[in-house]
Amino acid sequence: MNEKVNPYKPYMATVQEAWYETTGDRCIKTLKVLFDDEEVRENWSHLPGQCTMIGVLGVGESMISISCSPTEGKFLRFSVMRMGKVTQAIHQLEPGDKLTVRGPYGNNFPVEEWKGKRIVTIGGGIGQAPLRPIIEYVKANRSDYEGLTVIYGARTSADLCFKNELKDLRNCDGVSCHLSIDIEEEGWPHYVGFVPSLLMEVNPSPENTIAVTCGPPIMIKFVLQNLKKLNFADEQIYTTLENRMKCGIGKCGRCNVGNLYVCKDGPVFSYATLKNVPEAFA
Amino acid sequence: MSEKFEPNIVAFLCNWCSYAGADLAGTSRIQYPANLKIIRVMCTGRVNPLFIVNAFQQGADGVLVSGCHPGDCHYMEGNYYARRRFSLIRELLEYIGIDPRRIHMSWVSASEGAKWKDVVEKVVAEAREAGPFDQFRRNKINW
Amino acid sequence: MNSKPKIGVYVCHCGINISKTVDVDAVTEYASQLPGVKVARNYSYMCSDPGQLLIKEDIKKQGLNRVVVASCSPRMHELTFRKALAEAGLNPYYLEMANLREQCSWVHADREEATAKAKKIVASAVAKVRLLEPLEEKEVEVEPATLIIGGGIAGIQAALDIANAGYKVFLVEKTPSLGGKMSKLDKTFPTLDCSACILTPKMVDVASHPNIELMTYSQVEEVTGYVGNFQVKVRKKARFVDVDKCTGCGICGEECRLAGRIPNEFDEGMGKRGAIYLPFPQAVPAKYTIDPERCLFLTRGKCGKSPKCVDACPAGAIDFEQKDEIVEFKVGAIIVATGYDVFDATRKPEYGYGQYKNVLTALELERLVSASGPTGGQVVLGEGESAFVPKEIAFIQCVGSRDKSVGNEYCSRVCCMYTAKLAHLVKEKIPEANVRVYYMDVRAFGKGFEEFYDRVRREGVRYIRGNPSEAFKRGDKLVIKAEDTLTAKTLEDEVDLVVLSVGLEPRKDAREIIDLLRLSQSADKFYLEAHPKLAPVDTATDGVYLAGCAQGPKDIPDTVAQAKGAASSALILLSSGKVKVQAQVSSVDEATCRGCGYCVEICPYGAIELVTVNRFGHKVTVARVNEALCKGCGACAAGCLSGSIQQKSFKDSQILPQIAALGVKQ
Amino acid sequence: MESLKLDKDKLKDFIAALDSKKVYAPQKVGETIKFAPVNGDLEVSLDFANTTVPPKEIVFPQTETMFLFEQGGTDINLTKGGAEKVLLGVRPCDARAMSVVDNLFSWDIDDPYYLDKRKKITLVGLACLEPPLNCFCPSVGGGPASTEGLDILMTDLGDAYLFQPLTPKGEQLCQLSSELLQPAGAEDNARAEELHREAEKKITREVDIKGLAEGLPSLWKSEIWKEVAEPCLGCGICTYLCPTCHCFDIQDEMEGLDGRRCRMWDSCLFKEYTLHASGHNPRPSRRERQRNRINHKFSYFVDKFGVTACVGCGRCINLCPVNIDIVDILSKVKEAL
Amino acid sequence: MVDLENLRTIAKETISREDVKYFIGWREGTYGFSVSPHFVREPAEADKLIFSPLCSNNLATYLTLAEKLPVPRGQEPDTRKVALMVKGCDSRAVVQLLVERGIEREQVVVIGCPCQGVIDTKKVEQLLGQPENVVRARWEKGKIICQLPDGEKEFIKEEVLAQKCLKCRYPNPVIYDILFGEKVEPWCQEEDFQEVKEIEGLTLQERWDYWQEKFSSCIRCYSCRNVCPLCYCEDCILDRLNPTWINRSVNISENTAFQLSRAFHLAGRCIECGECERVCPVNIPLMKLNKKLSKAVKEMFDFEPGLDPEAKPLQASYRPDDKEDFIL
Ligand SMILES: Cc1cc2nc3c(=O)[nH]c(=O)nc-3n(C[C@H](O)[C@H](O)[C@H](O)COP(=O)(O)OP(=O)(O)OC[C@H]3O[C@@H](n4cnc5c(N)ncnc54)[C@H](O)[C@@H]3O)c2cc1C
Ligand SMILES: Cc1cc2nc3c(=O)[nH]c(=O)nc-3n(C[C@H](O)[C@H](O)[C@H](O)COP(=O)(O)OP(=O)(O)OC[C@H]3O[C@@H](n4cnc5c(N)ncnc54)[C@H](O)[C@@H]3O)c2cc1C
Ligand code: SF4
Ligand code: SF4
Ligand code: SF4
Ligand code: SF4
Ligand code: SF4
Ligand code: SF4
Repeated sequence: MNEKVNPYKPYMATVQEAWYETTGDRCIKTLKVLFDDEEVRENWSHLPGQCTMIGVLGVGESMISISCSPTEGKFLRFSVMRMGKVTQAIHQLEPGDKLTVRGPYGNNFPVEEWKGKRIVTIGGGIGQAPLRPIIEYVKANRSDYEGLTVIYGARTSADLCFKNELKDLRNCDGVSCHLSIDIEEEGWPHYVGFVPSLLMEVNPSPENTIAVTCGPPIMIKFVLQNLKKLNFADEQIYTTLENRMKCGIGKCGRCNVGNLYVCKDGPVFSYATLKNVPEAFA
Repeated sequence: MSEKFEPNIVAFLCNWCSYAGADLAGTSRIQYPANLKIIRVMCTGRVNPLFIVNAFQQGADGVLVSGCHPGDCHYMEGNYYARRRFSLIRELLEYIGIDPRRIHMSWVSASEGAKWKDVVEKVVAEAREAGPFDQFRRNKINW
Repeated sequence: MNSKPKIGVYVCHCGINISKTVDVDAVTEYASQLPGVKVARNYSYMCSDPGQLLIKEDIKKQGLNRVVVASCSPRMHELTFRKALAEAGLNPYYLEMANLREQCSWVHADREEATAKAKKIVASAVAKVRLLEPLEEKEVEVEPATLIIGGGIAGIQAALDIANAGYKVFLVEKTPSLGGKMSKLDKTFPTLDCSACILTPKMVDVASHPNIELMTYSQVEEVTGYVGNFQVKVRKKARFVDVDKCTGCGICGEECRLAGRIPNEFDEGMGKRGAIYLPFPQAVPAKYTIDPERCLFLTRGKCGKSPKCVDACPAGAIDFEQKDEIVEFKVGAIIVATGYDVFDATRKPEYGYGQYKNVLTALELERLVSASGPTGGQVVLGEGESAFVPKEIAFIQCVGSRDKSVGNEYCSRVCCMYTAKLAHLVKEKIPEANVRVYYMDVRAFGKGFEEFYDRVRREGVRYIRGNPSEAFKRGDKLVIKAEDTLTAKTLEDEVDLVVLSVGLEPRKDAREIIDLLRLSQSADKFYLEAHPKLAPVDTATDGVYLAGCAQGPKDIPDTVAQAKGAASSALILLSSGKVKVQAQVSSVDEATCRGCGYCVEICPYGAIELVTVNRFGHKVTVARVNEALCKGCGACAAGCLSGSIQQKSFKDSQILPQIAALGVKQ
Repeated sequence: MESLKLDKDKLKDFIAALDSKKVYAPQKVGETIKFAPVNGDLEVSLDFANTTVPPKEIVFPQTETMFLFEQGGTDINLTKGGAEKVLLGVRPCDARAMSVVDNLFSWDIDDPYYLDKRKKITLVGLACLEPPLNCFCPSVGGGPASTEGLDILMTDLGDAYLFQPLTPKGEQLCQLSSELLQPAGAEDNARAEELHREAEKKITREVDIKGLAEGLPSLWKSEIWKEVAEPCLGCGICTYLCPTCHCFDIQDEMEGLDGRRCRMWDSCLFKEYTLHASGHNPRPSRRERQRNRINHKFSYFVDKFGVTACVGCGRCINLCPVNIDIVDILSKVKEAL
Repeated sequence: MVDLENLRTIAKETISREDVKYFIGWREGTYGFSVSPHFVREPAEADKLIFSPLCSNNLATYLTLAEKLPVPRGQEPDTRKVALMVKGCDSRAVVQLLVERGIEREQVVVIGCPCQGVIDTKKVEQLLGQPENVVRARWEKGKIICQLPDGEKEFIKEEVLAQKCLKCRYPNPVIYDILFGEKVEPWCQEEDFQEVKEIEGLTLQERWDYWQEKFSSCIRCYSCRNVCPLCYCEDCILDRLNPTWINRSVNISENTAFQLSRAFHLAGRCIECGECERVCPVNIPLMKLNKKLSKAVKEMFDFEPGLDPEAKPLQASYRPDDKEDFIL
């Protein structure tokens, strides 16, 4: 067997930096990692929206979105919510520790196609992770896009990811950022309520705009409804799906929604595609 | 095999009687074979019979569960439950062909350091007679 | 929170106790290779201050978050090291001990084998410690009261001490009077002071102490709850005498139709009493009691025309309607001072006790020599015509002690001395008597004991080393057959009186207390202390302490000393006001629990109940643990088929890796 | 290459002549019939109806180690490829199933584990002259003498087997034992064809699957799924033992410090299959799972690869403990369309 | 004779009750001897119900099998009763479920069906081959009559009855709300555990070899567990990965551990309906394991599960004088 072509064989990588974005039971930790092998590092390329299987030998692998844009440098960033066995092990990693990475998998947000347009990202909770690369990409190629609107919410202010970066966003030209939390908190200057309502509040115009949303299934459902109310066309709406997956390369079976494999045909889907798949919003 | 076979025995001891008894054997400097390794639980009642199955799968050649004499359980009844569970798993294991000389239970009180030695010697001797038990081991990871 | 395990492994030399047989360097080296181990060290005495400091420093400087101490038994030092962890700011339950001393170096001589085993023990501890979770030690309030069971000298002393410290005491005595065995003794060795003279004032103090609630002729029926919060139920048996009215005048006793017809327990059956009686003149409380098994009125429903006692009592205290009374109260601590039984000499039939009148037990002789005894202190045998004063008197020691054949391997500790005492007293009363003592060894270890023994010998008491094989009757005389092991001569010794120095035994009703308080017994069947040296008054049940002969044979000074020890242990608990409850309790994963209730059935403490919860809109039944009641035995965890209930620090997920570590062949 | 003939009593010699390769044939192992290596002294018989465990397990083992590693290590040691194998007596449906599954394991990214074994395997088929009761291969594009996926098709002519080499691999195999194989006559071929036709006629179960691929999604909300799923135990026999089912799980297993990553069969009828770590399950009940099973086989797979992921072997019907009958389901679906 | 009309009437009446969700019985299968569980929600569906010697399935499984899907906010779960038909052995499962609180008594309407034994289709197929068309069968005068395409065939019970039925001591339901049909005279008084004794008679090595061969075929589909009415854990330890009791990989060691664990979990609980053995696709004689434990439980603790809804579960009780001759 030719070792090079075995798609199940991961690359070894090392954690460079690691920090907690949020606290609590289902806390989120961000890892900045670098491949051990120079060659892999050089040959690696990904686009916003793509994912990798990251893992810890002896524990297993999890599909995790790459939460950085290729424009940021030769490293990878992952923001991982602690859910179960594997993510728990990932959370235990500290700078210098090894993890395995294979990928990149899946399609990407067509950020190149979107050039010339305004982008609205609508995120909830850990769902901001796959959206972050878009933001970074647009920031890096600011002149190519008409503008960027970031809408992001979480249960409490402590559950918001990338807080400092979001603050900095306000200083960028043509970029607006709207934050929300679900429950009232002392000293919170921004919106209180659910993300779909914040979206209505922000009321982005569909004109020459692409809306991208990612978050818990229930949030996505209402965001989509509201986008339709705001007259976004199906083709203007993008989202990502997360289904359980094992192989990441369209073999193991479990991630399908209807006849689509999330790992290959997704995770990025336009609403135009998804609305015909009954299982997608089951 | 040229080397003498040394059985590997996993023992589950309750904190109050048998573990204390084994400690007493220690303080009394009573010598016994080193084949047996102890896992301390608070009460034999804690010993899930599937621990025994698991121990064999992990590579034990023999298993011992030891606790307080009936009526002396620190928690009153734990050893009674343990005894009932043990008797069932023992029957089952023997039925599928696992040598009963590998599966033991004993009552050793905190004051029976000497008895502890006897128990260990017996358990080790019987497991030695029964020979190595590799047939049930978890699949080796072969390089 | 869920940080990467950084384990420190500390291998102790224990002087040379461990390092002599276990290659501690090799074990340390091995441990350092185990997954998750950041630091592995060895040190001469881990439990010493510098040893503990080593751990604390590493926790602080190296960021350790788990600790394995490979030293002695966790039963010895687990608390020590938990404390060290806590002092360094780490949760104390992140500790696992590997027992390399009691269960390895001390029991194996072969260095190679012991080292190999030590490695496995350490590997198993490391496998477990990695998965341990921080536990919270909760505290509960302590009820500022103590229950003392048994009103012998031990119970009396403990009660007085605690009461004097200002805490409430409930003293429960089974018989109608306080006093226990000591009240039966005449004089006490080695000082020969009068037993009653020193005991009676104490008994009176107890009865009148405002902090002591004395319940004689009573029995503890039920104890539930846990340290600091015991719920006690006591049955006060009906005396059929209203104690508030009874003045103790004794007229009823004299008038009773059965007066002088019932053997008196207090006089070991040698004296007689009536069905209504006071056990002995100095009894406390000085209240009469009707023996329900003998009283004609109570057994047959009729006592002449009308019960004589009723007619006689000037205070009108007799009350045949009286019923047992149940009283309930809460206490924080319990002291068990239930004393002992003397050995039943009929179990050594070769000495003819029970068969020949002239064979007595020492306790019977105590009553005979006592001025308050059945003979008013005269040592006379037989009654009326045949009464005579014995001249040839032999004591046989170690009857029922140090004797495998009756199952008592222990020494009763008091017999040598009370024999000497009684020999002396007999000599005092019958100066012409020839007194000899058959003995195996004379153990005169206490303060003033050897001197006393010397004195008695000087007084002419002959000591013959040899254990008589039998005593039989020949004519009027008793013949003792023995071998003098010093001269290797067999001899037959004709005597008038044989006194058996019976040993001390656990009480026949010891089981009652075991079941009540979940105590254990040691090999000699006396109640087991938590540790023979370091916790001699504590028991395995938190908040329950031992005093006096209930724990093992001892003389009065030792009894009193221990009673004071038990009292102080109880006082420590009471005065601290709070007690930590078990942290290693069970808890239920409500998401997987199927509500079968197996655990509820299993839990010996009734700590689990089934509750209804909402699971995605459905009402489902699941188990829930009351942590204050859970004692952390884990019986529930092994019985739960779906593994939904787990005992903290002994979870399946923590034990299975231990098994794996032990299974792997090296 | 022309057809050949092998005297039945020479079967053993024929197998012996293939020495270098491992020959697998249906055998009774315990109480089960499955493909197992032909061991020298074992009496070979091809008289079994189809095996309980399909030969897919030879190319797609139930548990397969993918690579080995050491805890804390950085070396990943891929498992070595397997040996060449010959499967003797494969039924045409099972052979077709392999070519169906080939699609999956080679689309977009090749699956090296499967393909390595697949390439090293020669399939010697045996036409089903007495098709068992629940076969419906013709309905799904096969037949009792279908040659798809086979390297050689054997037909039992009574005293001899007719060998029809179908691929270069098959021809090569025949050459290995050329002295045992006689050229077949025209009448032998004709007889075989006759037998094949007769066999096909013996198949009684059928279902018309035309239009299913497009139609099935429209029945998304149909009550059929509830009806199917209600008695279903969710046991997964129907998928584990289906020759075309190919889902797998990946797990790491440790023994001391040694670890392996392996994959093992999985089934879309298990609740854990799609269960998210959050507890959310996109297919929360057996209804959705059965719906996925049928849709996957008869619609999604067709969309993606142009073939139905069912070859009509009837195993799922035979083995389902509660008589969930795929032909019956399809007929109901058809009716509802 | 089984009065199907009566059965269907009972079913219709039951299903018409407001407090009944559905009625579970049996219907004819799609081929040969097959039979399928039948869920009746509408009175019309009741006409498909049958009760015959082919009705092997223990329907009590369905009491706990239905998924409890999240109830949308504002809605109430359907907590109406489930009516189900039970044979003697099945009824013991209901009792045991009551003991283990798998169900509440008021959640079920038990239609007790005295049973004269069901057919082991493997046995009858061996005698007859597998017929294409649906076969009907009935009890008649202590015999079993199969209605085959080419006429009727009569069997004496011993030829075709399932093993579990040959030794059945409880052909009459031990619990029911409605009794369908007449009680039958039990034909077996005492379980002699013959098959178990045969294995016990082998040497250790022979036993080991015997079971290893059987266990090696196991494909770990867990059908035996899924079909078991008493395996209703929300999250079975055999599936669980944290902690892992049984590795997912299928090999002889894991298979053996799996088999032992499953059998042990059913000690003192297995009511011997034989479903696990019936469904096993690779024909592992699982009942010989279960029976061994039944025997042990009977001999050591004089206990039989599934007879008394008030009984204490065997594994959650003890007697101070439990046998302990094995203690060192
Ligand atoms: C395309 C994609 C992108 C994702 N991106 C992120 C991300 O950026 N950050 C993040 O925190 N999470 C992300 N997830 C979810 C993440 O994969 C799961 O939370 C994680 O696998 C849980 O695994 P576990 O082992 O900790 O839980 P366990 O329950 O112990 O895992 C069991 C198995 O189920 C799989 N699994 C469980 N839940 C999910 C799920 N929701 N989705 C997919 N697989 C699952 C795991 O791979 C694992 O093998 C993404 C998932 C997908 C499909
Ligand atoms: C013959 C003889 C001579 C001795 N001479 C001496 C001597 O000279 N000097 C000396 O130091 N020692 C002597 N001893 C030893 C001495 O008797 C003991 O040391 C002492 O009595 C121990 O006291 P105690 O309180 O522990 O037990 P006990 O005196 O036995 O008191 C126990 C009390 O608890 C009560 N009780 C028991 N069970 C219960 C229950 N369940 N509920 C309520 N109450 C209960 C009993 O009724 C009794 O009143 C002698 C012993 C004997 C046998
Ligand atoms: S035994 Fe286990 S499943 Fe049963 S009620 Fe207790 S915790 Fe729940
Ligand atoms: S651990 Fe023991 S005391 Fe605690 S709940 Fe379980 S059975 Fe009861
Ligand atoms: S075999 Fe039958 S019961 Fe089992 S999962 Fe398949 S359809 Fe359901
Ligand atoms: S779905 Fe059923 S009939 Fe079709 S190939 Fe699979 S097992 Fe055979
Ligand atoms: S049904 Fe048979 S094959 Fe399936 S897991 Fe059970 S024993 Fe194994
Ligand atoms: S095998 Fe055990 S854990 Fe699994 S479902 Fe059955 S009883 Fe529950």
